[in-house]
Amino acid sequence: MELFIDITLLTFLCITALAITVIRKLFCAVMLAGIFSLLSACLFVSMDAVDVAFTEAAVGTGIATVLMLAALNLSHSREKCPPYQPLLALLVVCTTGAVLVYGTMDLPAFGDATAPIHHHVAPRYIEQSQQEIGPPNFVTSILASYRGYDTLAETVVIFTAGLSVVALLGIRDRRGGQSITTDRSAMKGYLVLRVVTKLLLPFIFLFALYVQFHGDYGPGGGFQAGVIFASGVIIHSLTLGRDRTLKAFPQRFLTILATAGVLLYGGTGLAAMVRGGNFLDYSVLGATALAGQHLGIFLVELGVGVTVFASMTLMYYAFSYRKEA
Amino acid sequence: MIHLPHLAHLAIWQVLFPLLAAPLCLLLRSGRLAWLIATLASWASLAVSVLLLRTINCNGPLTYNLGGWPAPWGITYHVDALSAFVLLIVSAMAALVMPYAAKSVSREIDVENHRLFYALLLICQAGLLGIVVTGDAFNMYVFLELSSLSSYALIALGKRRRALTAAFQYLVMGTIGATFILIGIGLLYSLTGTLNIQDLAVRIALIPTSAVGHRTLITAFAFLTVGFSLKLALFPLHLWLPNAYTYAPSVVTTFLAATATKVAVYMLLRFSFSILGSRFVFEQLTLGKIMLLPSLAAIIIASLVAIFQYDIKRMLAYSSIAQIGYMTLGISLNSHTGLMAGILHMFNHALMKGALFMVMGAVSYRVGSVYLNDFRGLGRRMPWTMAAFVIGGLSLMGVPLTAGFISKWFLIEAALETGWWSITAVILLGSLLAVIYIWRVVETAYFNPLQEIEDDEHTEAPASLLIPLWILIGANIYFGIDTSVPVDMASWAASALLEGTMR
Amino acid sequence: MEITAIITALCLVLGSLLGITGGIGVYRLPDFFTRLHACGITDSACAFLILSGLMFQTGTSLETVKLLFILIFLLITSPTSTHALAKAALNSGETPLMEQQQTQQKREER
Amino acid sequence: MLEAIYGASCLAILAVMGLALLRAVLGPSAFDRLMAVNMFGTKTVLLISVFGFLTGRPDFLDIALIYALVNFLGTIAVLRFFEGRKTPACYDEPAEEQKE
Amino acid sequence: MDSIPMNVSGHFNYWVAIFLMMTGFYVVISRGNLIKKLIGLNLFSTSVFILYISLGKIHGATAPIASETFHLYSNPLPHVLILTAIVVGVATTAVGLALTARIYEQYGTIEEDEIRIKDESL
Repeated sequence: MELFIDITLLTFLCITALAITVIRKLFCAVMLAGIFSLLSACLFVSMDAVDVAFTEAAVGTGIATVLMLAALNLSHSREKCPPYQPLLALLVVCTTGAVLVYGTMDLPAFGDATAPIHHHVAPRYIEQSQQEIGPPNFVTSILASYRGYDTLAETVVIFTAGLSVVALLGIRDRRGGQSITTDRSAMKGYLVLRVVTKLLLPFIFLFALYVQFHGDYGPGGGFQAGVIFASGVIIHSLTLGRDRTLKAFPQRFLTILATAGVLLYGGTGLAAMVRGGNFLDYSVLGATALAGQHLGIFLVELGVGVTVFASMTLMYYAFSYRKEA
Repeated sequence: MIHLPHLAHLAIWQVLFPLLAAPLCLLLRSGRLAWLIATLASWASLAVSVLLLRTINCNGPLTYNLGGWPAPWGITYHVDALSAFVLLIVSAMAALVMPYAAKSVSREIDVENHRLFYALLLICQAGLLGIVVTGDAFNMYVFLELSSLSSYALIALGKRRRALTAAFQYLVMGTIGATFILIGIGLLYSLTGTLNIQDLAVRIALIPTSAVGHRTLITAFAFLTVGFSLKLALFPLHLWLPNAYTYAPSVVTTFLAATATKVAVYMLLRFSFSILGSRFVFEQLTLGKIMLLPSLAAIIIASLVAIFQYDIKRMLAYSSIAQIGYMTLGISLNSHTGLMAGILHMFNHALMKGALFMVMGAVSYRVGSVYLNDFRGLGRRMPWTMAAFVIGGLSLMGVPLTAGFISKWFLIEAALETGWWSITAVILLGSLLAVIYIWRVVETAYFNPLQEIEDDEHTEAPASLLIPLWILIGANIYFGIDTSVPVDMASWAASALLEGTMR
Repeated sequence: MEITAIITALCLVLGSLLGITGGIGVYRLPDFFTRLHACGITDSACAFLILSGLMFQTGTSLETVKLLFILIFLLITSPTSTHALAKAALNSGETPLMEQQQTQQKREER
Repeated sequence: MLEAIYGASCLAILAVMGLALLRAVLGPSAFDRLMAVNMFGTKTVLLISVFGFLTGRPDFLDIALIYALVNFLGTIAVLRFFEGRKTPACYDEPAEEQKE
Repeated sequence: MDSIPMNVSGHFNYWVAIFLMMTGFYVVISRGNLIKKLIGLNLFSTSVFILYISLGKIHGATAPIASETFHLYSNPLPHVLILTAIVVGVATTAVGLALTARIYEQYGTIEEDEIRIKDESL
């Protein structure tokens, strides 16, 4: 049964990918890309990667699509016919693909439990992480502790993206004397949508908090929570007008928040050094190693969540304010 | 001297200084303060890298377990001779570029972006340092992306609109390269179940290989090589480089030209020697022969193209591609001398290209642009700047008593060892072509009549631009005369690499 | 077999059938508004049946609450988006097939 | 018994997803695609929920919840960014289509 | 369904992932539209993620979250790596889109060949 679902999803993915190559309307290509990432997220679930699916759905389908639409809104929405037949490209792609297929010949079969990948490093994570670190979600343990440094870099990556987008597009608060009610960006004609949004927003934020603090036990964690929080803010801005949102979450505040998140993560690592451990060694933070790990992971996830939320929202602001700037 | 808790943490401080200074830059209200923080952080980072080099000289390679988790399970930092050497190059360049940036950035970047600019520059530096210092393959990928992402934005901050398209082109090609690297790492991981570089080396050696070699291993290596070649702008994959270097702000060009490609070369060396082992790479996969042709083509074609450029920054960018050809040529000769020459050239090229691009920054600070015509009469107006250009140019050509000579010398020696006269001829031809393109600028600057009236605007560049520039020029001369330090380092790093272990 | 299992099975089967009906409708019907009606009506009903069917299997636990939240969320957002979609389509000049036919008829009568 | 029902539901939902995907690929108008995407999203939520029960781990319903949220966000975003634009952005232009 | 022999299903996942990757790669290098290129990059990297996750899957295993009823878990390490990679991917996309928006403002087009013509006409 699982195999069948797997194959069906892969087929759908192929159809979507081919449609994306053929279709000329960028608007539709973006929507199909959204479907593609939704489908791949389903595939991740069927291949047991629930955390990845969570992130892919929130990021690939949610944020990336919104950003693409916003960018499309700032430019053309139709692709020109390529002036030449891209035969060379086809050749390059076929060669690369052939090399890769050749490379998979010696790979262990899909789902093979005896593959080397499952036998060297991974078993320790599964067998000992609960004694060494605590959370039942192994992914959280690895992400925040065993490979916590990668996650610090990841946080800085998203922070950098936020900075870059702001540096490139700039955010100008044009509110000035204008009152909020004249904001044209609000979806005035959609009363139902506006009411529903107001109704749902508290629950979205609540859900974000749940994901943030429940990440130890189920799928989720700081990154996903940050994205959900940002989605909430984006929904708010889309329906109720961006000036109102900007008033609730000013740019300066978000910048400080993004910075604070990175510094919180780095600071947790430094605190471990002050207490005599290595960088990011949370064990020394608490009375016992487990308590220390717990505290460390909590702080670190909080830092990730805050930075991701602030950076994503800043990026969205930058795109949303560009048009009339 | 900065107070460090104890020497054991040196490796992590190397990256932490710039990485954590970057968010601090944003918190400050003024660009000046951000610059101060950035400069201090880069100097601290330089101090750390010097200390690291000394520590490794005395005690051998250094390992640092991040998060306290031992090697295959956690991420470790591993610093050996080669990485310490590259770390020194990167952090020294950053430490020189930061003071230089103060004036140049105020002229070239909008005021409201100053803080962001310094933050991005610091992140770029942290990314490059992180690549070099880490002992974990995936961590290397993450830091690679960190440095690339910030460099895309930095390039796009250039004044002209073509900076945007250049940055976009770099973004697309860089991301393709990074994805190839990701595929390569994934395949290696699937074969061994580990991501730690030393552990990878051990476990790959255990894989039973048939007569044709292990297919997955070969594919992984092919993808890694293509990915790194994209990042280091090896000849047919160099298309992103000229535009990116031409249209980026001067400071960014200086920093990236002196460091980014070197770090890509470092990654190539690390993967092919430390993980796969020189015997496998050269004897089974014949990397030497594969790399030889693009390297030679890069030296000749890129130098030829450079001769016909009127934008001098673009000319130097093409010259960079040619110089990268020298580095990969050294690697592809597959001998101790060749490898050493390649590593040495990384260092020397950073010195000379850093200096030359700093000259471009100084000229564009005073004149506004760096077309060949703008150089007319500059020999008299900006004597110090142009003198620096001449010396840097001599070093680029490989004239004796400059740093460039030393690496070319070893390169020729390595070529002679293999007995291929044609390679020697190509190296000499490359130098000859360098003479031509440098001479065009020198001729315009010194022998063409002055432009119209001499106004006050066009005088010597300010001291804050000249001092870092002349430090680099001094280094070019010093390391051309007293060669012992870099040559010893390079030789040590090369023998460590050839032994296939991370000593 | 337990009664809850039977209820679950019934709900799921019904829901799936409704879903397929909607899918066929979306694929086969002639114009946007007819397709939208196929999608809009079945979407909510199908989601309601399937999710409440699943709820019978979880007893009283966190999962029930989550399912309930998903259900409420879908029941609110799905009609909202359908409504907004129809409105946007109408605003931007898409005319329902029936209206087109009516105008055509009038033109013919004239 | 229930396993089979879960499996059958999964299949049915997959079939609907396939039909919606076809509609999204075929168009013809942007609103058709948008509707199809929206429907696709809802069905994904259901698929994930049922799949959780099929594999015996229903504790991953959070994912279904976020799919629902993201779906809503996507629809609003599309509407918002294209409400101002009249036909050109959203519709097939037959004349141009033929040119290609 | 598990009766399908292993050698058929053994590499199927990898190959489809490779096909998807190559579709994305093809879009990147053959299309001149900047946004289309970014969509292609997204496809490319998402398909690489699928390959990674396929490598980590074990038949009959469950998601790597400890539970009393299950004892065989899929490999969590690729999941962690891909989480990081997803973030990197979205960051790159965002920067690329910002560049695209700026390019459109400056050039009035996002087609590569038209941009080239406008640059040369200067």
